[in-house]
Amino acid sequence: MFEQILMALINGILLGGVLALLAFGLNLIFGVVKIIHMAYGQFVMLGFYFIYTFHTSWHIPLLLAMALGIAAMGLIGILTQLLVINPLLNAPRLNQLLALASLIIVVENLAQVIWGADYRGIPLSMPIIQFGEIFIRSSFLIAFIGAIVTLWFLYLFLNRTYLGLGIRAVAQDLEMAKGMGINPKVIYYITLMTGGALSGLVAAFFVPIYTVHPHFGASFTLMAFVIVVFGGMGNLMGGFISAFIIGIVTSVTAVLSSKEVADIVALLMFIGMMMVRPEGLLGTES
Amino acid sequence: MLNVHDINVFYDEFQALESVTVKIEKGQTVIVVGPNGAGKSTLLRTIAGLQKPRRGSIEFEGHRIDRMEAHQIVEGGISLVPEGGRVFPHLTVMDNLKVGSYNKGARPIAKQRLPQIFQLFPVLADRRNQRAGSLSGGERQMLAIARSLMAQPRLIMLDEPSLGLAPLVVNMVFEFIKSMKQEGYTVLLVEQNANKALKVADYAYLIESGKMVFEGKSEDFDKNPYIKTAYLGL
Amino acid sequence: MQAINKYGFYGQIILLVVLVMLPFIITSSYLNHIMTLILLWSFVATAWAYMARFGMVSLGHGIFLGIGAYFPTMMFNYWSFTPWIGIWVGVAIAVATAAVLGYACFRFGLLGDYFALVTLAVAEVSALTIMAFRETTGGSLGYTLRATGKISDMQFSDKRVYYFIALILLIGAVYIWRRIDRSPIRLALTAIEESEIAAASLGVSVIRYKMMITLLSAGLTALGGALYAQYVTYVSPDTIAGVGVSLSVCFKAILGGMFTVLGPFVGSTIIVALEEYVRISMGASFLGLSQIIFGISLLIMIIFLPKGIMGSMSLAISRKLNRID
Amino acid sequence: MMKKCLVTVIALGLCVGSVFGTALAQDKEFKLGVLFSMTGAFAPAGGLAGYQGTMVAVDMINARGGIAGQYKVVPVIADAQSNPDTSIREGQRLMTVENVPVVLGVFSSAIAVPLAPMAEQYKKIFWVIIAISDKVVQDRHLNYTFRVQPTGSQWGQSTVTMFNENLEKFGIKSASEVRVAVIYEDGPYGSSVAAANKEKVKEFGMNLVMEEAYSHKTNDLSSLIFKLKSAKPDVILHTGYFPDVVLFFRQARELGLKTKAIAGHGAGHANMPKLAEAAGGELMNYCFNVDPAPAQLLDRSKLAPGNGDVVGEFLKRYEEKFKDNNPPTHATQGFGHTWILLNDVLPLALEKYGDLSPDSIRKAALDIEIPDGGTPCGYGVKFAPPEHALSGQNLRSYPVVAQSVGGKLSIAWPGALQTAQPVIPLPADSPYGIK
Repeated sequence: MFEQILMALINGILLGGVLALLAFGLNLIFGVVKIIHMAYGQFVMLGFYFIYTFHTSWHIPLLLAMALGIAAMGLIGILTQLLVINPLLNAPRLNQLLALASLIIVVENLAQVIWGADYRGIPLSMPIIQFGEIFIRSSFLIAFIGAIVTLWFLYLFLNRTYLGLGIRAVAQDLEMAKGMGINPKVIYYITLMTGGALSGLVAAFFVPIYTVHPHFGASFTLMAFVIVVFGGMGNLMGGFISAFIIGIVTSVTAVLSSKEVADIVALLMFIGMMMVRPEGLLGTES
Repeated sequence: MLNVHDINVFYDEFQALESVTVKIEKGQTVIVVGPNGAGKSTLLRTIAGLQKPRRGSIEFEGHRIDRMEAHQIVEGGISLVPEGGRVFPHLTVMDNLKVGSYNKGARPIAKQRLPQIFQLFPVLADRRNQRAGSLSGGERQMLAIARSLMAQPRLIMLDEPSLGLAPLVVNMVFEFIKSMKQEGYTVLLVEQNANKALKVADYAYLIESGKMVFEGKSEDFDKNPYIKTAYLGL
Repeated sequence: MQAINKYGFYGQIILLVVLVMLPFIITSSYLNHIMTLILLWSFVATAWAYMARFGMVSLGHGIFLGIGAYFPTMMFNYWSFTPWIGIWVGVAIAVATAAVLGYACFRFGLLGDYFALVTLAVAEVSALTIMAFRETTGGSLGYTLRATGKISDMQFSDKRVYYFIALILLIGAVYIWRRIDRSPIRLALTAIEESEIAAASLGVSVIRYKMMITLLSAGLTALGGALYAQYVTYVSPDTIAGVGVSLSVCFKAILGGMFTVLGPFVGSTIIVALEEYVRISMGASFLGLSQIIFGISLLIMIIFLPKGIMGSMSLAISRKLNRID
Repeated sequence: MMKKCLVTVIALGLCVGSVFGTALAQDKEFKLGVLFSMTGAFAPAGGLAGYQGTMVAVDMINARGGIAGQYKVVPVIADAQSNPDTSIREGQRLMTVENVPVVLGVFSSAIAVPLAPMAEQYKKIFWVIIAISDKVVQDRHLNYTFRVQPTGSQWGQSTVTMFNENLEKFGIKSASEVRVAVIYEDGPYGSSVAAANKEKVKEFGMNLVMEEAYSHKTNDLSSLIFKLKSAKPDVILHTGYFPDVVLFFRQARELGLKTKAIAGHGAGHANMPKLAEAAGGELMNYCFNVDPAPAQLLDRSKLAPGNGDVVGEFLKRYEEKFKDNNPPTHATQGFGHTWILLNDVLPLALEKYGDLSPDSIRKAALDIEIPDGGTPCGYGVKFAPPEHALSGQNLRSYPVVAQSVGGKLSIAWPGALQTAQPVIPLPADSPYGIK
């Protein structure tokens, strides 16, 4: 039993890395554009398909295919801003949310039209890392390292560039940011592009873990939300920490009971946090 | 330099400004006084492009700006110091100043500008790595002014800079406004504190319920009996 | 304004007559089925809008639908407990759940986005709970009601009975809406929506009024879910609990216009009819295309009719009338 | 208000119009309702493949001049969208508005279960050709529902029986020494198979060390694998759809799961080539799977004369139409089970009862007897009569246990059809083999 829990603990930390990656893009979009991007999981699915197509059909080396996939998702992010979010910038929040929810229907079925209903995967044999009886999943370990590196790059981007500064300013006070000469539309495009590219990055890390199909994304969005809001909307560090909390809690609970109960526990933690501290773990009251 | 001509501004169905006209010459300090809710802030917001007029025109240095976006107007050389020293509370003092220099014209010289600003506001230099939210009201007002100076404006607009500040700090602020005039800035100042504001102004407007009811040199204001009793408390 | 009311009154009478006659004119059981679904979802969407129009946007009504649908169904299958009573047990449990959830949310002052997000999480919890108790609930692929065909088990040989039950419920929901409009609850809730603190300082019991409307909305939603289950005789976490169905209820109410009493009905009619129409007309000629068109239609409607169909229409009509006056 | 009424009427009108517009039929046509999940979660799991197989059968019958050379088959296609709610609407539409005598198809048991009573109500034939859960027919005494393929319990029983017959390969003598774990997706399909697994395990006195269900939509199975690791089973009996199966294989490898045999039960495990393509071939190596044999694996010489050619033509047409030379078993089921209806049952109804009404078809279906090897699926046909506990079930169908070794499938059970001895335990070159 002890060994099981220990393994679950390690697993949870690694899972936290994957979840943290998932949450970054969402967090950015949430914090800056103030839009709940319901179709984020579907974007990850699209990114996965892009990488699959570049690698399998066009025979581009995998790492290059991943880079291209990330770029393509950045483009999709820009298109989303142009076609869906721009016309809704001044609409009620609920309408924005539902518009992105209807985007789910469009994207999932578009994927089916383009790639068909089949499951697609890139067979990758990841090395097995073993310490005695403890196995560490290399696919998750890579994602874990990826999450930390991505966080570092995002931190640099947001804190060392004018564009990053603009993003943070718009996130805090849209009107004042405009008054400072920041064009919010440009910031929104950049944010959606970055968010899209991050979804492509998640897809790249998912390649050794999953197979993709048109309904692949649905199961990821809600957990990503829970992490973002739990950690404090728009607070990247908060999201990062909460990803690990949620990862460990779900992983250990799943071993003790079942996956569903683990998810329920995570959601109840989230609900509890909202009641007691709606601004989230590291969020600041506005 | 700035020519606001006959503008009407609405918030939904509510009319905030009616047929307002304001002129500012280069190098002047112009004030707009009036009671709370008269439309003073709306006037500044409209010039800054945060609000669109339904009628009328705004020209700055010969160019129509009333259809421009706010960020283009900043690039054009107009900078707004918002009411209550509205700074970005979660950014550091340093980052707040950097945001000020966000527009393309200001970015290249931001590095040289910073020491000058710190010289003007030594307190900001001390607190440069502190979150702006942790500053006192006066310091925030300083930061807001400093931030708009970073934008390399030719016209600087201040919205109630003395609001809610201790008397001593208020004096400092007005001293500073005076010095800006000497540095060659054109200033548009909106104030409830008409007494002090008139002392630094070249020309003044009185706005009531969205309409300009009186305009003239500062001396004219001092002489007007209605203004004397209603606004100057004499 | 009077002109609108007059038109509205006659329009509603005509609408009611049409709705009562419809199942006798159209005998296709498929179309009757669609019409019954429209009425059931209209009822649920109307109940949802009770809360939403006062700023309490719940994305978690799936939990009430699920409770209403699963409890009577399971009680009937396991204990042969008649749904005639079982439904009310389901409604009671849903109301109790709403009381706990609502009190927690309102006590802690959850508003706007936070309220929406918490309720969204609640919807997911409801679907996960059904899956976690898969031994009794049938898990993720659903659960079928035992067929007996007895009226005492709420199973009718003529399925149109459910059409009329749904119609009566919808009329009831519209009537309650009107009653709320004429009662002090409306004023209180409007004041609360404007400013919770101001309302509280005027002596309005914020939590009490919010709770009243929440319990009402949850109870009626559960009733709708219960009838849906009895009618379709099949329940699954995807069709009657969880995030998807919660959002689809919002869709219907918002597209129709959640601030007008007939908005949810119009929205449900259009969404269900559109869904059937695109699916049947496209058929299998181009797989997935019908869904894409359905999704894009929703997107376009949300973008161009932000106040919903009824909302935008009444706005247009009142503008026109004002011009004539 | 008037406008609103108008909108409603138009919306409904469009709906009605489109329905009746397509409903105009001509003489000497046979309308066949085809209902599959061609989009949504079940589409990739086999819904789409089943549909494609069915369409090949329809094309082939029409190329031969139609049913009994007289009636052209006109398929009326509906998409169940992997959603029981939608499929109930579509089933109702096909049976009442389109008024087809036969609705054929359905991949998921979750859809077949609620549709069967509906067919009973409208007195239309419901020809189930992929869904395998026992619950579709068991104890329901349905008159109008027929199912050609074996039941889920047959799936579940066959693997356990095979392992019981090969105990010596585990190096043990008594069944009670075998440690068995049963894991399954929690729908009617998975639970049907798992129930039969457990029943047989108990019957043979094997040691059931673990059982657990999960949602087929899950995105993480690591906790299940941790539990498996501590249960240390010799045999893992797995029933799942596709993504969860791939996830299981990949995660089990990375988490160092070791066992002696892994057996899948159709659906996700059915499509070995695709599994190998998506997850890597070595993961699937030596795995067992239960299913009716896919067409390309059938020993055509054992089929009744002429049937071999039908199978050959199916494979050729399938490749031409869908660019796939290795159709999954669901395509074979879709084809074969449709073929039995169009080529055997309907002509008999016409010949013996004079028309193609649902009642004539029903009588013909109950009359029909095809011996083993008489259909393109390999097995024969004899439907259980209404008084039977499994009324409407084809009592002559059976699945086989196949093993994939180095990408080649061979039949390991039943003994009569065996093409190779099963390889047990997993050799050291399997990622799950004990070294």
